[in-house]
Amino acid sequence: MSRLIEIALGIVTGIGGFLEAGSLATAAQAGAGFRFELIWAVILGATCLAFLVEMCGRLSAISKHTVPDALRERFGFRFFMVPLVVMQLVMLMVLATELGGVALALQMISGVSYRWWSVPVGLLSWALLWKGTFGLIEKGVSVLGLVTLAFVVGALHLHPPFGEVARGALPRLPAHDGAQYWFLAVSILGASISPYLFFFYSAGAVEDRWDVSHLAINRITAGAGMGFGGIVAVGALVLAGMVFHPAGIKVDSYQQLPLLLTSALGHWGFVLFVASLGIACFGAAQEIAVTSAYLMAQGFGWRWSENLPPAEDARFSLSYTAMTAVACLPVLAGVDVLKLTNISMVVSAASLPVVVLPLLVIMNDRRYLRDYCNGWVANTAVTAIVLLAGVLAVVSFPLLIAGGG
Amino acid sequence: MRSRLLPAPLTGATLLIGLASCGRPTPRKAADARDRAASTAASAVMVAAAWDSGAAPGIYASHATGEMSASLWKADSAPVWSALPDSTAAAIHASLRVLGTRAAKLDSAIDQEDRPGATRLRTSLEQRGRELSAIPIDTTP
Amino acid sequence: MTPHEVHLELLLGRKVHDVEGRAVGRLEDVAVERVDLACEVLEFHVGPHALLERLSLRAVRLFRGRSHGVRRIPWDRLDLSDPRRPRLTCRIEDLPEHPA
Amino acid sequence: MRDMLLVRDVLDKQLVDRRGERAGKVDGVVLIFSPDGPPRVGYLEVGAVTLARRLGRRLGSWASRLAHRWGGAHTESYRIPWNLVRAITLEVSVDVDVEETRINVIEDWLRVHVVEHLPGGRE
Repeated sequence: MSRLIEIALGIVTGIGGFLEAGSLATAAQAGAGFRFELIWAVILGATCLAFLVEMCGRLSAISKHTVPDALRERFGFRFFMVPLVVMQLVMLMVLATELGGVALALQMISGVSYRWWSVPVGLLSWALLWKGTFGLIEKGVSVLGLVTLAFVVGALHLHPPFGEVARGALPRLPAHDGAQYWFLAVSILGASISPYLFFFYSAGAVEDRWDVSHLAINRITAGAGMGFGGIVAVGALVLAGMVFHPAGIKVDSYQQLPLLLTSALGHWGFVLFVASLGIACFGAAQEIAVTSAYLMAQGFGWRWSENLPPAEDARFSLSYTAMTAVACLPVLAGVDVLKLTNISMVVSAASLPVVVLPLLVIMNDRRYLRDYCNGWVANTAVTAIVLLAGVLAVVSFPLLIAGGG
Repeated sequence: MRSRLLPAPLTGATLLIGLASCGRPTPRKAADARDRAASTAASAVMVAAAWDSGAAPGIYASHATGEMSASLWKADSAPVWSALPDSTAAAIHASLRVLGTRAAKLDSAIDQEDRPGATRLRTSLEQRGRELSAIPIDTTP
Repeated sequence: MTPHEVHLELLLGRKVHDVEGRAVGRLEDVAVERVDLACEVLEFHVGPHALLERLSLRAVRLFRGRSHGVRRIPWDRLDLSDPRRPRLTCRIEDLPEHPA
Repeated sequence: MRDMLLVRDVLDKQLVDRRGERAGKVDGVVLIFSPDGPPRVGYLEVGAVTLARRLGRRLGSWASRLAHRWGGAHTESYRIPWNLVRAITLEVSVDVDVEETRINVIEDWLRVHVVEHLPGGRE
């Protein structure tokens, strides 16, 4: 019985935790620019994420070690500095966009500029981490995150042409604006396969004291959670394809996004949109802040747990404190949140090989995984997708400039 | 392990800096900018419609249209139009100024709950936006 | 030679040369044996295969049989009096192929 | 036990103290060379100065100077003699109590000087 609840909660966490500022914005841009043509990228990203998240859970359940632990232990300190520095920078950018997302949601209902919301939002997020536990962050915020299912409801409400939507699930070459097309494809991959989720998930498995008996749960929650989560992003993409594309609207501001749901669901659409944006980004902000602390603590061997009072893991607690404080600054300075989102997603995709390729080495190490090492299918598929995302991302930096974002 | 390979983001950043220095206005970019401005005008129309139907609250709608008007004004002063023939550039500038003004007026109409006024401005904004995207730009080099 | 300390973590990745100045490879690992409460160095592992061995990459075993291409240097054949320049006390050819 | 490798099995591994507390990673391993017999493993080192030295000599000496000015001998890397090593699995268990060492000197300083001054930090 308790296992069933655990599975249900895991799936809910996957669904509720999938959508955040990056996946919402990139899905909306893709739908507005290319109607349903880029659905395949969302599906590819969600599939790859499911594989990777399953691996991280398996690593922690079997070895009781997290991904950063293993990166440091297996590759040594000098190598570890590379993913450490790269990931902290990526997470800082993504954290700023998430805080910006919450602040924008508050601006939409209050009329007070998002800049001034950055500090209260940062403080609230910090206070919840400071006083809360891992379960509160993982489960609590994710359950509320189910509100993002509104995008699926909205999409269904508009009666999309299902044949055309299904055709979008198959990759094909763009008919126009090739640069923009590939740029969005990379952004979607970067937004779906967020590297911070690997660290968060593997730390979670250790926080929740997983063991071999959790492998089945791990597989189900990774597959179903990320799968259903991907459907939320597809919902947002389909909505944009139906609302923005025919009107010739390109998404270049978060202010346009509530129109996705008001067109489908009227006043409730507006309420649900603001709630989705606010809650999803807030949840992601908490996960990213705590993950940045996990990465430090596990890489340097400090005592860590989100379940301990801050006095018992001072370095860990101060890590997420500092991270949240620094991430507030760009928002407070009034940075264009959507531009920051787009850049972060491409940088995130570019950083994938730095983390995922070493992770694959570890996933084949019998010292860590005993008889539960990766099979060749998982190895090949994930290597291919990650290299593809990495190469596309590096190529798309010029597109970012040429296409103006 | 000694990693001598430049990490991917670093390579990307180098490329980024290298490419940022060669961003000169071209007709292609001007056409993109024209489409973006038309898209902004269409968005303002949609926001106003959502407000009028009661779907979107006034606070949001006025803030959003205000921002969109500012972005239209900003587009008017962008250097990208210098790549176009003078007559085309003049037509676009004129169109952008009208759009910017109408969007700003739409913002205050929403602020003052002036529904008939907002509807009039919306219709005109929609029409002017369509006119903007119809201005021909020759992108063949 | 008086007793002196060498930091293993700083030896890592240093190029080893033999008495004639020829490169042997990079130092990647140190095989030890625990004797009661002490721990004695047996041999130094050098070269790209030693790196793969250290990362537990199974490819090593796939490509070369059991005693793969790790170059092993018995502890008494490596002069570490200058840890930045590890030197063999013999020629490469004189290293035992399969140390006991 | 023939197949123990210092880098693969000891360096950079998680240190766990007598009570099972995480006590840092093995940041350095000190080998002692003596005129008679093979070299032996002398100590495991834990500390930021050791880590900084691994990134480069200049960074190492800079970190060492900084540490001395800041906390004197307290901030030097802590050495655990090899004979206190109990078990080596994926982790290295040592027979010390981390609270009796200065491994956590930065942790403790931050707790007393920062965390306890923040609301809700004193529990």
